[in-house]
Amino acid sequence: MSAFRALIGRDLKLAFRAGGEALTLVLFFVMVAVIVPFAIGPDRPQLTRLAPGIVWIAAFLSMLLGLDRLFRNDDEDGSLTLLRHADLPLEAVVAAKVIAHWLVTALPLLLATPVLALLLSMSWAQWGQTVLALTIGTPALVSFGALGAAVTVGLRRGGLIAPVLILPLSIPIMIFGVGMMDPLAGGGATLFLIALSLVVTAFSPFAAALALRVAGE
Amino acid sequence: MIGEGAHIEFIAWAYIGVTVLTVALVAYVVWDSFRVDARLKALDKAGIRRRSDESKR
Amino acid sequence: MTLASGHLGSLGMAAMNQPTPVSEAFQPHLSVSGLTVRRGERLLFAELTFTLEPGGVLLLRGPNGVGKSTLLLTLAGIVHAEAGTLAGLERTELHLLNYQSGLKGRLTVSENLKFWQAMNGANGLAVEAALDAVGIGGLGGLEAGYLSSGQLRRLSLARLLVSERPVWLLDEPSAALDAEGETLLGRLLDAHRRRGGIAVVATHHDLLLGDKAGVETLILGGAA
Amino acid sequence: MSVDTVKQPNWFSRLAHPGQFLAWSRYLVWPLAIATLLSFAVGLWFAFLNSPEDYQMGDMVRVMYVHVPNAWLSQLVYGVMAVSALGTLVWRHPLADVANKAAAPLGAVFTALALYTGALWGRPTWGTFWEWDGRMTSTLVLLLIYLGIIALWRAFDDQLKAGRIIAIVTLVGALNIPIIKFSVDWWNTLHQPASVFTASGPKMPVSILTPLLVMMLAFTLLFALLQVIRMRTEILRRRAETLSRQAALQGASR
Repeated sequence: MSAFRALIGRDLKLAFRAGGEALTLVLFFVMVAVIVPFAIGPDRPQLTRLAPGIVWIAAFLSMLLGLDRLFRNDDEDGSLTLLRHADLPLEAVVAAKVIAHWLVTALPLLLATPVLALLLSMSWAQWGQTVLALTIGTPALVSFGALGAAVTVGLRRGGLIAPVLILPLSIPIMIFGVGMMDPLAGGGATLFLIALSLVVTAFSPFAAALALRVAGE
Repeated sequence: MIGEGAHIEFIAWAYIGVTVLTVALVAYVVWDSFRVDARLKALDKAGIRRRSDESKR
Repeated sequence: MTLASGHLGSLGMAAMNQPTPVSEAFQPHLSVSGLTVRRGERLLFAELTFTLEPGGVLLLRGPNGVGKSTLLLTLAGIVHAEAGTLAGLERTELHLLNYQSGLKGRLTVSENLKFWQAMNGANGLAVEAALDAVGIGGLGGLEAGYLSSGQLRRLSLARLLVSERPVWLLDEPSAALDAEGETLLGRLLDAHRRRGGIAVVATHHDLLLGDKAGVETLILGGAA
Repeated sequence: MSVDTVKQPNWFSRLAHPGQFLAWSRYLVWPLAIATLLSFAVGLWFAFLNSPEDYQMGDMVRVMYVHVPNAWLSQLVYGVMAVSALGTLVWRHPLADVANKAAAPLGAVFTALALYTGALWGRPTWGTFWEWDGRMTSTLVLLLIYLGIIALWRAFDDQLKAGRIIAIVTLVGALNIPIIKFSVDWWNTLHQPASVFTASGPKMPVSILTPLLVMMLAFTLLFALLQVIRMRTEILRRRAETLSRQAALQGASR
């Protein structure tokens, strides 16, 4: 267990020292929301209506942007090979890295949502639900991301292909995440999203570890 | 029998599109196959062949 | 070079002469039989067989591109062997040291070492003691990015000391080391063998080992 | 080079060995081609000349004869890819990743055709080319998955490694497709009252069912034919690449 914590700790330390990558992601997240009103007009009721979808799209894009750093650095400096001999199985290594990645890339987005709520004239209730939906859904997004990053870790152009692979798979997360805001079907969507997120988060370290093993060969 | 229905153009376009794309797919597959054959033949002519080649030409 | 140059044929090897009496720290028996590894369609080696007793060292020699690193990666369980059995090579029983250091430039020297100690098990030297042992004792607080490549290599060696494991797989361990570093490497290997440890070392340099008993050499691609 | 020394334990792995596959599949190509052509001829004759209009869909039923087979193939091909992915991962079978690579573009084309004919069917029926209907939408997502897999195949240099990694992606996709289908259906019912696409079922009259089944057979045979040719091509391509690499290596050491 201490090895698990040490790995998370190292990744967090590296993220903080690497010169604010997390901040850049937050900035991108906010910028997407800033740009939307220019595209669809500043009509406040319309913005309110579209806000949950906009926030989800912004979160989606930010997650994709940060994906490449998940395994690539560790692959390039050989850490990934050496981690194969750690006391932890590779699946646990992947799980630890996914948790660290969530803390670095998804948690800051959650903290930045009030800004988006303000810009898109969301109500407090709507904001609360968005935060809840993102909290449930982002672990699944990061897990799919880990899979995409693991599959493309050996590719120079991997940063481009991983999003293309992940996006179709992530559609259900988007559907249920935004569906949670629906006054009629919100309850069902919440349950589906929780179930989906649990399954994906539990399953993806195994698939990603398998992909990393193959990529290491 | 096919009649002079109101939607004849949609039916026509459906079959034309399917035919064009299918024929293009078949053509691509066959062309690819010939290309690889030619490449193997060229290698063979250059004296490069598998030692345990079961298909003797 | 012919295509079959990587082909080794059958090669039986056992440590014939007993190495120096060993303490009972660990008693690994590494045994490899019928190992066949292919890279793509290219056969690197076929039916490779050898065993190593506690305290034994196997030196891998041969020209570049012959598969020394691949053999080490196969022993490390990273490259898949097409055939053959590997015994005594548990994932958590071995250390791999190759040209990739697994060290992070933005972490300090001792942070790096502490991390690998946490990952591989803290059953060896303490971090400070290990840094002293490889001769970079004063540098613990420095970011690893500022180390020279020789110092980085010493830090990598320290990784092997903080977590004790019976099998060392070393790929060109003396690369970037100065003369004093090579002596140090020999001393570390000797100490490792005295505790009963085993090492497989791919190298072009002669290792400065105190005791040559139990040292075997395997020449790959010798047919060329 | 002592290539084929590994013992072949049973008839299946003997038949499925790439060299053996090349030998016996050669005799499959022409019979399959002829059977494909014949069934297309029969199917088209039925479709245009020997089938009535549907009492609901009118002449538009004739679009179904090309739409349904492609929709069926879009899923069958993914099934073939998923099975070969298992073959790659579980048995490390050398033919399995060849099968996956050969099938991916075929599946993408059939899926695109299913969408195209679906859109042409939808224009007179729904009044629009594209409806975010559950079936259309999940077929579109399937097309995206196919395209992603093709992109991944093209990105790798080492085709053996690619085969195993893409097998993982294929299987994850296979597990996800039902979830995507379910979520899209759910989303669809959320946004519109009821699905329009409930016609065509087992209650179809024989006069429509016959051409439909013949056309499905014809397209399936076409897929089988193209799959065999592509697998042969892929094996030969890998052989050619190995040979030229070996030649380069020999040239370097001379």
